[in-house]
Amino acid sequence: MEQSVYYVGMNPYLPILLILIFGLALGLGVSGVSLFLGPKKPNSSKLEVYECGLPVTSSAENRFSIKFYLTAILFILFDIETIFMYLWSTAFDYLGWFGIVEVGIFIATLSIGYIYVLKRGALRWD
Amino acid sequence: MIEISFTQIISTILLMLLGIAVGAQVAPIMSWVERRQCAIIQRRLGPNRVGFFQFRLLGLGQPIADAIKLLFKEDFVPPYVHKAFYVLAPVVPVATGLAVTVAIPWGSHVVVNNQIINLQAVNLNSGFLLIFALSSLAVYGVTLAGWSSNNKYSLLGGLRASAQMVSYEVAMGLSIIPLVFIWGTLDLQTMITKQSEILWGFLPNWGFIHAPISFFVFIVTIFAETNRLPFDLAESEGELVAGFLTEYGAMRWSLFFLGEYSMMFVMCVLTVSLFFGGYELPWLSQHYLLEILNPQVGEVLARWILLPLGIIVLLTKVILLMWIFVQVRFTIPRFRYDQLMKLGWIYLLPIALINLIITAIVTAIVKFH
Amino acid sequence: MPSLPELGIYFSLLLFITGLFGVMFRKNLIFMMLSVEVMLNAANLAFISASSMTNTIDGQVIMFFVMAVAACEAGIGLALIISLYRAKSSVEIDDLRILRG
Amino acid sequence: MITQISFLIMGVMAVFLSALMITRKWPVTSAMLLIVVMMLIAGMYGLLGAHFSAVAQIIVYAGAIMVVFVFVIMLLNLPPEELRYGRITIGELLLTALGFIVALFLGTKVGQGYLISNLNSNSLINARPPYYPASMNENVKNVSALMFTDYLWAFELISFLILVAIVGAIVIAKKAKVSDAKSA
Repeated sequence: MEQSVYYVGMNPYLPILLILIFGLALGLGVSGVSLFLGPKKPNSSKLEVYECGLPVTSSAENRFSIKFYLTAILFILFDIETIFMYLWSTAFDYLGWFGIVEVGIFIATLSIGYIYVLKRGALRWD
Repeated sequence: MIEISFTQIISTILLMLLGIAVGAQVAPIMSWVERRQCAIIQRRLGPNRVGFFQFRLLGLGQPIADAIKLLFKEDFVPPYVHKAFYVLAPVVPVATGLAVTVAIPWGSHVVVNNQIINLQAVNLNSGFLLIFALSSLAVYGVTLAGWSSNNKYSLLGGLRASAQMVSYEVAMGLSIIPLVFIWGTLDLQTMITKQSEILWGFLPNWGFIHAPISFFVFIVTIFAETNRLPFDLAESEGELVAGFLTEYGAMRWSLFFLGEYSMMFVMCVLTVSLFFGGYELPWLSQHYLLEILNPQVGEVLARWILLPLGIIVLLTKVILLMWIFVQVRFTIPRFRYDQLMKLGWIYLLPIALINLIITAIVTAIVKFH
Repeated sequence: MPSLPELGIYFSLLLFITGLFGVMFRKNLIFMMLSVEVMLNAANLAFISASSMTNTIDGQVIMFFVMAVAACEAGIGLALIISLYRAKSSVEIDDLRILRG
Repeated sequence: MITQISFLIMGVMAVFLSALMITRKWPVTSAMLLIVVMMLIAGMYGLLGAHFSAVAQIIVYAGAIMVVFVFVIMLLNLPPEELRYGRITIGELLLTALGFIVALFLGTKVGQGYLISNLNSNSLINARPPYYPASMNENVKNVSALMFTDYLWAFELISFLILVAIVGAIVIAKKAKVSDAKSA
């Protein structure tokens, strides 16, 4: 007898939501407990910025390098490529050779961009 | 006809709690394992004093003693930090580290009052991509910690660590794609049942045999993703005075490591499930064992016997892999930052792409002719 | 109780309006970029609700293209903001008055 | 019933947090609020049956685009912007009113009727209604089967778009460095 009744558990996304909230509670609760239990003896040297003993020279953020930003933007663009590849890989059997040629063109175009990145030395960190 | 069955709900909650319990236990046990392992390599003893009453227990009491000590240390919030984000930063790795444990495939399925209970807390249609999604969120814990401590060292450490985690995520994503079209699904459990067959007569049909290059690329990216040595430049003493963790004190400091170890554990489970046949014994597949047990014991009880066996097999494989993690930590020196970024972008990414194209063509030839 | 996809369309409408107000009433370029991201997300939500409502999956396919466009736009937009910040050391729109007539 | 209630909660939270995000002073606070909004929207996609888009939304939006925003905010160390809601010009008011009306038209029943009537649903494989458990309906396979056959040209054009974005980002970033040398 084909099982006409289809048993459905709770929504698959609920455990993730519950654990994220549990993580929040654990994180705040534990640091709260240690705040409550720990001794409170602030003294001036403890409250200064930690510069391994050197006097604090200037505020934290004034000079920066463009490299961090460039890595992050190239990460997005190659991440989009990864997502489209995952999409193709699940329907690999259905699409067959046609899909391979199609994604081949996709990869070729993006590797031109990647070669340009190498040539311009955008990711050289020295 | 759709019916809400409470056995399914209770079993999902139980699996979720199992995931959290195992994920949260990894941090203390691994801290003990690492100190013992480091000691053995350097021909000394490592923690073996702390135990309960007069039993030494090989120093297994050490992590518990550390946890209590961390709780009682003075935990103060320095005045110059951005308070809201300083307190919130450790929550991100803990939440993502524990949330990832829902995707662990503990076994295939069990029958409870004639309903099939899937032994994976969350069985999404997008399969193991949930692990990548949550691990890509872990970057914010590092960035927030670095920025909110308002200190030159921690800001630079935080930016460096997040740039490193970000750039290795691309290679991680690309390296797994060959496996998806070899097995044809994103779902870990169907992958594992396919890996339990026999390949060419004697070999177990493991993913490692089908795509060895993507295994090596994936292992390297896992080291970088969880900031493990030789990639833990952001927290290294020599470089940036403990990097983004400079301003963090007792319990908040250890919360970062709780999340990091739990993420490392789940990444090891993922590697084992993708490449080494998860909860299946190499030659004794659960299907074969079921055929033996079925006549004696009946299908329902047989599956209940196979459940602990599957979990033990999975955990032994993961413990072996984590032992390699710790062994690598104490043998390979730390990378310089530009070498690290060059390895991520200029070496791993092309290898992953070329490996993907070759495997695509080979699988197409095998599958379609 | 309206069906799920219909609720989705109402929420995408509200999100779009919030994003629109964000773009209109903020002077800082970064905030405007964030609000544009909210508007793009609202458009994506409308696509997915429509695909769920008509039980087809064209909406979900279009959503990936919108996501790719949003990613490129965010990247290039922030590149411009950085070079603007270097030139004028401020990201307020009122300071961009060089080309005014 | 539970999915409807949780969808409602997620939607209300998303709208409230994005409204909160617009009125913040510190840019980092609004970036973090936006990350939470994007995760809530990913949850809404999941409830609507689009499981792969939910994961893709978290990986691309919350995990990649927002990283660039957070990097730029932290690198530039932007000061908190005092909320000077300047005088609203007549043009802005009219524009808002127009935008509001158009959005309302789309949202109402008439709009939806218009939306559905000319949607040609010739897609190859229909998705199951969302309340089936995720593993039952082959959502990811349907989406990619449709994308690589019907929407083939859009997919190829996306690769050119990304190529343009790569070249553009590097050229602009390099120019920012050069101008830095001049002004230093």
